[in-house]
Amino acid sequence: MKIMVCPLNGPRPIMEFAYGGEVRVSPDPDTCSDAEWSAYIFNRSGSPGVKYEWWCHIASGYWFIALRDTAKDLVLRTLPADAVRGGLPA
Amino acid sequence: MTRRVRASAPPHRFERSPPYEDVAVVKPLSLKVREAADRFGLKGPGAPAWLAAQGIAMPPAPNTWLGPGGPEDEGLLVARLGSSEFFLEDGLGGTALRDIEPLPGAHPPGVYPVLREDASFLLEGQGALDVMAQVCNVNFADLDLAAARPSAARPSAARPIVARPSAARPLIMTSMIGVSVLVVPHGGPRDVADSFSFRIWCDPTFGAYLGESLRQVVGDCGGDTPGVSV
Amino acid sequence: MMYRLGAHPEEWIDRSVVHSFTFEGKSYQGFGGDTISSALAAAGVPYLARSFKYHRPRHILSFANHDSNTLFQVDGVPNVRGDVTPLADGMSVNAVNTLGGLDHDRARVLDWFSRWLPVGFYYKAFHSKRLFPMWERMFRRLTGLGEVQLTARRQTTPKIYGFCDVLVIGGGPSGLSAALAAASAGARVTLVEESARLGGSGNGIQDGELKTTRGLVDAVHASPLITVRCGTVASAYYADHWVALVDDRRLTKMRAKAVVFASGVIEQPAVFRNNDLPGVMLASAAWRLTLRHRIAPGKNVVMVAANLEAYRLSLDLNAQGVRVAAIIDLRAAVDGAAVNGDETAASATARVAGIEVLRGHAPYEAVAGADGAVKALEVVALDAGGRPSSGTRRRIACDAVLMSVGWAAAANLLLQAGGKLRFATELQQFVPAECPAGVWAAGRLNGVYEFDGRIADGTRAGAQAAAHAGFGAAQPELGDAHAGARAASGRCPSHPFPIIDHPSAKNFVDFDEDLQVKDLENAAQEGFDSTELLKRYSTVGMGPSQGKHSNMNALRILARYRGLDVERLGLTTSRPMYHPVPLKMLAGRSFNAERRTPVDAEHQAAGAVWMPAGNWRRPEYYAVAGETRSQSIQAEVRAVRESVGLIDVGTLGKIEIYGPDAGLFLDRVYTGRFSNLAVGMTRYGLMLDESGVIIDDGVIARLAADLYYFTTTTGGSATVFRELLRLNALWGLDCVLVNLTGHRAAFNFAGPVSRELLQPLTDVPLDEAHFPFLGVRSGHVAGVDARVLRVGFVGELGYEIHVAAGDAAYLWRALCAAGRPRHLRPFGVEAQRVLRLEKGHLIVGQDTDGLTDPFEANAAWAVAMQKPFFIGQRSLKILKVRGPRQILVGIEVVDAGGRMPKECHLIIDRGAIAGRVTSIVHSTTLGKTIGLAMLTPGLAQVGNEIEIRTELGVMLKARVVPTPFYDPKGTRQRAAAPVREVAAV
Amino acid sequence: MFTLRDSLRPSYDVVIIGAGGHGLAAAYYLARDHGITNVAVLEKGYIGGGNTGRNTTIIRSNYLTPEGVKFYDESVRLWQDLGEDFDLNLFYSTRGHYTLAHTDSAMRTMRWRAEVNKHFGVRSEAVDAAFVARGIPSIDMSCGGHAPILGALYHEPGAIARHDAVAWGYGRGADRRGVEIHQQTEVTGIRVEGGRVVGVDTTRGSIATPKVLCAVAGYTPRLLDMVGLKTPIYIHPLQAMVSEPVKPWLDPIIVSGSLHVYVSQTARGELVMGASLDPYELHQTRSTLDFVEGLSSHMLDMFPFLSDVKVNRQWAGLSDMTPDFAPLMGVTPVEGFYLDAGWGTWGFKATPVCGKTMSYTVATGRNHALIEGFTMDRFARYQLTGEKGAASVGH
Repeated sequence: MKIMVCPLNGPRPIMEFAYGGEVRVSPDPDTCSDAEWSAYIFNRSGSPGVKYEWWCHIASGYWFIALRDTAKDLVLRTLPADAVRGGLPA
Repeated sequence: MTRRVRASAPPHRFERSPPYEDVAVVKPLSLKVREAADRFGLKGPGAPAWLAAQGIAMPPAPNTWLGPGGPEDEGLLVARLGSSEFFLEDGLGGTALRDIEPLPGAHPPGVYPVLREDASFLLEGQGALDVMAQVCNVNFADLDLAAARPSAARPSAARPIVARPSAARPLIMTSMIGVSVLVVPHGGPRDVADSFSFRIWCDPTFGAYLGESLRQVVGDCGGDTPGVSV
Repeated sequence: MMYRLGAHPEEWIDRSVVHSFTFEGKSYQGFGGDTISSALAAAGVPYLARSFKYHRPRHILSFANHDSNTLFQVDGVPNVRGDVTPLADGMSVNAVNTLGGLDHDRARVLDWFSRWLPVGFYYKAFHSKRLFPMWERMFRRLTGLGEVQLTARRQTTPKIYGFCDVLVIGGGPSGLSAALAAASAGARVTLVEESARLGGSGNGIQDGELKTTRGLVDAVHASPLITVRCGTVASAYYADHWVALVDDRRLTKMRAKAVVFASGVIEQPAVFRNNDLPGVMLASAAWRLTLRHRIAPGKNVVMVAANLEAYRLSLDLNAQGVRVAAIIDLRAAVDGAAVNGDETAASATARVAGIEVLRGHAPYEAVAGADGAVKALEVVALDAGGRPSSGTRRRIACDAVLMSVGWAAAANLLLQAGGKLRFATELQQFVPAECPAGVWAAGRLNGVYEFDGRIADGTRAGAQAAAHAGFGAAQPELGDAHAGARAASGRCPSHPFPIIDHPSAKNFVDFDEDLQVKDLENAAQEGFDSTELLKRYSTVGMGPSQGKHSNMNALRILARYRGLDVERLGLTTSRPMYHPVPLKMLAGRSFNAERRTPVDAEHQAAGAVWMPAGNWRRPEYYAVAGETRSQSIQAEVRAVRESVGLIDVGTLGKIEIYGPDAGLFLDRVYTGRFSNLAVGMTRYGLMLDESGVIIDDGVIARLAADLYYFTTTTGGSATVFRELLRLNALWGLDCVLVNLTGHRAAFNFAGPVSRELLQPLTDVPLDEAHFPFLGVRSGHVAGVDARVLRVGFVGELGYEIHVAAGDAAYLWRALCAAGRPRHLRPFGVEAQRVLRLEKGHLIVGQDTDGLTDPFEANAAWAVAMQKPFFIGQRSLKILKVRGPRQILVGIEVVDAGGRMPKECHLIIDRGAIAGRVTSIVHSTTLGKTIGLAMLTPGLAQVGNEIEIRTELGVMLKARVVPTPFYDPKGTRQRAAAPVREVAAV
Repeated sequence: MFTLRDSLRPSYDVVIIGAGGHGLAAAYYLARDHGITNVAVLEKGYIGGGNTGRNTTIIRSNYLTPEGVKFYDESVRLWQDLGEDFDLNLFYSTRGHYTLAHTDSAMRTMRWRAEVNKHFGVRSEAVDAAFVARGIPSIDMSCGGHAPILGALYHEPGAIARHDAVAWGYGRGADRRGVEIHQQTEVTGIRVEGGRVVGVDTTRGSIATPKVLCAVAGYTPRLLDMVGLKTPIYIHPLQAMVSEPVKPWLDPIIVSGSLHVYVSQTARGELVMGASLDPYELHQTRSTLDFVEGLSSHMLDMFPFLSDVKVNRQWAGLSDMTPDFAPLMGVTPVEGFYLDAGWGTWGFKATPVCGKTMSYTVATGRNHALIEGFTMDRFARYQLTGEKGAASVGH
């Protein structure tokens, strides 16, 4: 089983975590068009790549961000959730 | 304020653990249900300051705990679950927490009490590590429990509320046969597998399931499970 | 015919222990340490099984867990491998896949028909749509191997997690030295060996090698850092060095920091006509039989050779008193590379020992005797092109033919780990080209054949693995470490093409699937000419042995057909399992987490009939002697409507949210507004996802300026709480969430007399003025800290009482006692469904589906669109324009003539689907059948007549009616409470 | 069976990307029904090497939405004649299909599906526990005591077939009609000019073509990137495993949503077993241990007597997932670029009808009536086709 390094709990088997999907930045709901909004709601970047993702360590209820290569299934790094508060990390 | 009336024991509560013994002697494998006098959690930015105000030392880092040496030493345990999240438990007969638990609604600002009605078990003795290996994917033998090695000294009434902060030890929040648990391992030295013992907490509504499942495993390993339900 | 040799100090059997067993009904005996196959071989049984397709007689081939041709039914267990399964006293052993027993197998006629059964035959025949079912019944009688016993009981095995620094797979010379090297660096090592003892090929013939190997074995056993696990198969490699180890008891899920593969090589058969006859076996099988079980392959043996091992074994057998009539060496007489010093010496010695050595010859055809076993080998000289010459053939009488023509790397797990192989032409073997981080290969798997070289290679790999795991100094990367060792040998252990064509075929490549050379050539010729396509079309390598003795030769045949080299074509993907693993080992104890509320025992005592709700169990209703199910449910309903009832609603999600921003947080996650909720009041909340679909609902209570307490649906509790935690982490508002679902119990104490019964138990004033409808109060009930919510889910005066789990049982009993004089009934989920439906309350997930929005659910009243933001708000603006596709309405069945529609029966309008019934009950309170239905907007107006179609096609009339059905004004639950408090704005 | 071709022609009328069942079926019907034979099918691996050869070969039409039921019902009709069309035995075997219900909410969904199925003439029925016990006498109705079976959706036409043979049959049929199948040929780019497709770049050179059909389940997003289209499709692995051959004892196909199991027994006597999707996005067909552990445990819940039956092999495929569990098919905003994607876990059973409808759509440039509920613009219109209810682990 994959090992994921949780910023709070350290390295754990990936079965201890829940996947929360890719970190996606919403357009401004007040100014965006219906088309922009529905694209945000439904469309995904489905191709393999290095993506910021939401992961939750279930036992501690701790949410964090993992930078993962979805082609190789390599977790490149993990960081606390506040890293994505203002959008994606630089 | 009135304390809650403990009018009846819920299904997961059983007789208390036997008195403290020197664990240098390897004990037979056993699973027991633990009782506590008081048990509650704290969350919120004000929690650390509040602990200090109560004269309770704070574990230096998340996933560490402070408390007495032995697993059966029913003293005050202070566990740090996050940057500002804590779990406190006082053993049977303990008085450290009496009347200091803040009440929801009457809580100091930034200090948020958390009701903890956990089911709690003590797994100890020869082969405890093997039992854990059958239910939990964490390598406890690899943890540095040096500080957690029980002292042979009997707890005395004069003992300070908690052990010295320098004696902080690791705790583990993990998944055990499908249930989220909090585990406080005791033991070591690293090479003496038989000297391990574990305090385990879980959501009370999973208590019957976890207790029964552990009972089967411990039973198959030739252990004793006094009072753990069928 | 095989037979037992005299005792020998190295033997693995215990002649003092005798096991009696039966095979195909006849009685036999074997020794302790025997396997099923070795015991039968020692008893001189001419053949042990029938092959999968042609039902040809088969005997031992590999004696190394690849003998999937000799699978047995043992004491009811199917597909038992006789070559490795220890014999036990009293075993009842039978052959699998025969029609009428091994000797009289009626299906053996298939062997005669086989010429008309070319590869892909089944694809080409029997495909008449009309006739296939008949053919299929026939296939299904013939197909399969062993038989499962439908009466067998479930067995559980204790799975275990394991941890080590370095895992070494393979207990031969290179594995032993790898383990020692890693341990000497301080690493904790687990050494896994498939057979019963360490030593592998080092337990060999050459005294020097044997002595050295024994030294290594002793050192390994002596090392405190090395855990030895014999009789254990490394079945599969998974991500991050997680290896499934399977022994006869259990699965160990071993997590290593580094892995050394010293899994060696698998001997490959020569392919010639009738190479599957009993008595024709791999030389290594004969070696194992002789050395471990003291069984001679025959009295008069012919060796088919292409490497030095053949000569060594021949000499050794000779020394054991087994006559080796001849060595048939596929390699030409003049072949510098192939015949180096020691081989010339070896063949010279062989000749001295009276063994005839025929170089440049090949087996042309094995000849069967009356008992079906081999009685002679016809040999032929090879021409310059390595093909059988037209010259005269010679028949050499023999009762066993041993094949020592080459090897294939046991690289399955290395490949699963992501290792890459290249084909080393000088060895005619695939060898590791690159290994992923933390993985090393050593020994013959690595292409190193010289004994000393293997030990050096193991030491290197072990040290490197230990260094990777953090023990000892990192070794200098030796690059292609084994090249040196290989070069030193200057000999090739494997023949490039040990395959001899024969006009009448029966030269088998895959023994599991009965595939001959021509089958593979035909498949390639039909266009299935890549390794993967060839495998799928011909099924080569798809049998139980997974191609361990067939893939390499199939690849050579395909390469010859395509005129490409073997490497270009490459191997098929390697998948777990290495050897098949029983379901029970993988299943283990099969834990299934179950939740129980703190009053589970009270329910049981009260006669609860359980129903599953997620991983909870809940009382569906409480059985009472002398009542039918529906009578009990009706009585429970009546108690609530007329007096008082009590239900455990503890499975609801229960969450606290603290902090200055708590109200703002709730405003964002629910459609309603909660920042303006008065302390001491509650309000219904609807939760949407971003696309505007309803995902949850609940009641939100405000306990203090900075403290709310709210519920979620039973099914949603875990996922909703987790999502709220994520949103809190994302938004970073100044609030904290606490999940109390398991730590608090909750009961609904409801009915017209609930207030008068509860008041004496509590210090909370319950009168209308102090505690209005939808209010929440903290206080004590029966002396227990409690939160009391005055809610109306069931439509009567009622109080939801939330207490600590530890106090729940006590409180439950206290409430039951208080209600007894007024005939309180505990009520279950069924009664609650009736009660809530009479009130027209929807259940998320039953009355809504995965696409239902608030407009469709008729819940727009609970949406505060003018709030600055809430999840789903933006999508609702789009959905409002799109308009509802269906609308949830109340319905009332008219003149059903006693017939009752069911939930999910369809509403039909002019022959088209116009909706479905989502909830329906017969309300004794109202004396009518009522329900909720999703209807197309055109039909949703109150008063409309609709038709419901039952599963039998009967049309039932119903009418759209307003909800609630019961007490529309809500006076019973609400009394003097402010009338629109329920509205969210 | 297949003609080997050394080189690509400079141009084709239609280029189909993906020589799996779907792509080859589309090629077959383009040639057979529409007389379009100047077609190249490009495959980066080998014929049927993707999900066509990795699925668990279940064929059924017991879906939830009218769009789904009509579509898959037509597929089942086509399936039954394929063997004779191809002159090739697909081992198409009607065995009956049980979707077990362990909760009353599951039972409601089964009834919903049954009623919708029957409305469109599909033979499905919500049956009770006694019916299940009669139909699957060997099953443990309590499922190990923790998931008692309350009933099921019984779907009589449920069938299995030899998956590889389907690709071979369509491939051979297309090949005989002049379609060129190029294996080991990977598409590296799709050339779009002025909003319309003009050509395809491959590892074996460039091709000019006005029409491209994308039929590469599991790899769809990578192709869509080449033409700049955004869709909801995301990729999760789906795993499966197979046992050693044992004498046939299980006739029907069994699916349990609560236990995450589906199982059938092949003509070779192997038990083919699957479970639910892997929990996170991954573009890799690696195997996991937790998958075989969980599946084995639940298999024994249903069939405790299989304790000693051995798992021979496990593998995985990559699934195109969509928010409403319905596919994405038909014309796209890029003229000449046609999509056959978003199959989730149901692509195999749809193979013939996809070939039929997509060949029509490619030939005429208009969406076939059967796929109008599956067009990619439905999301922008918030007009989803809610097939989720048919999911459970329904395969």
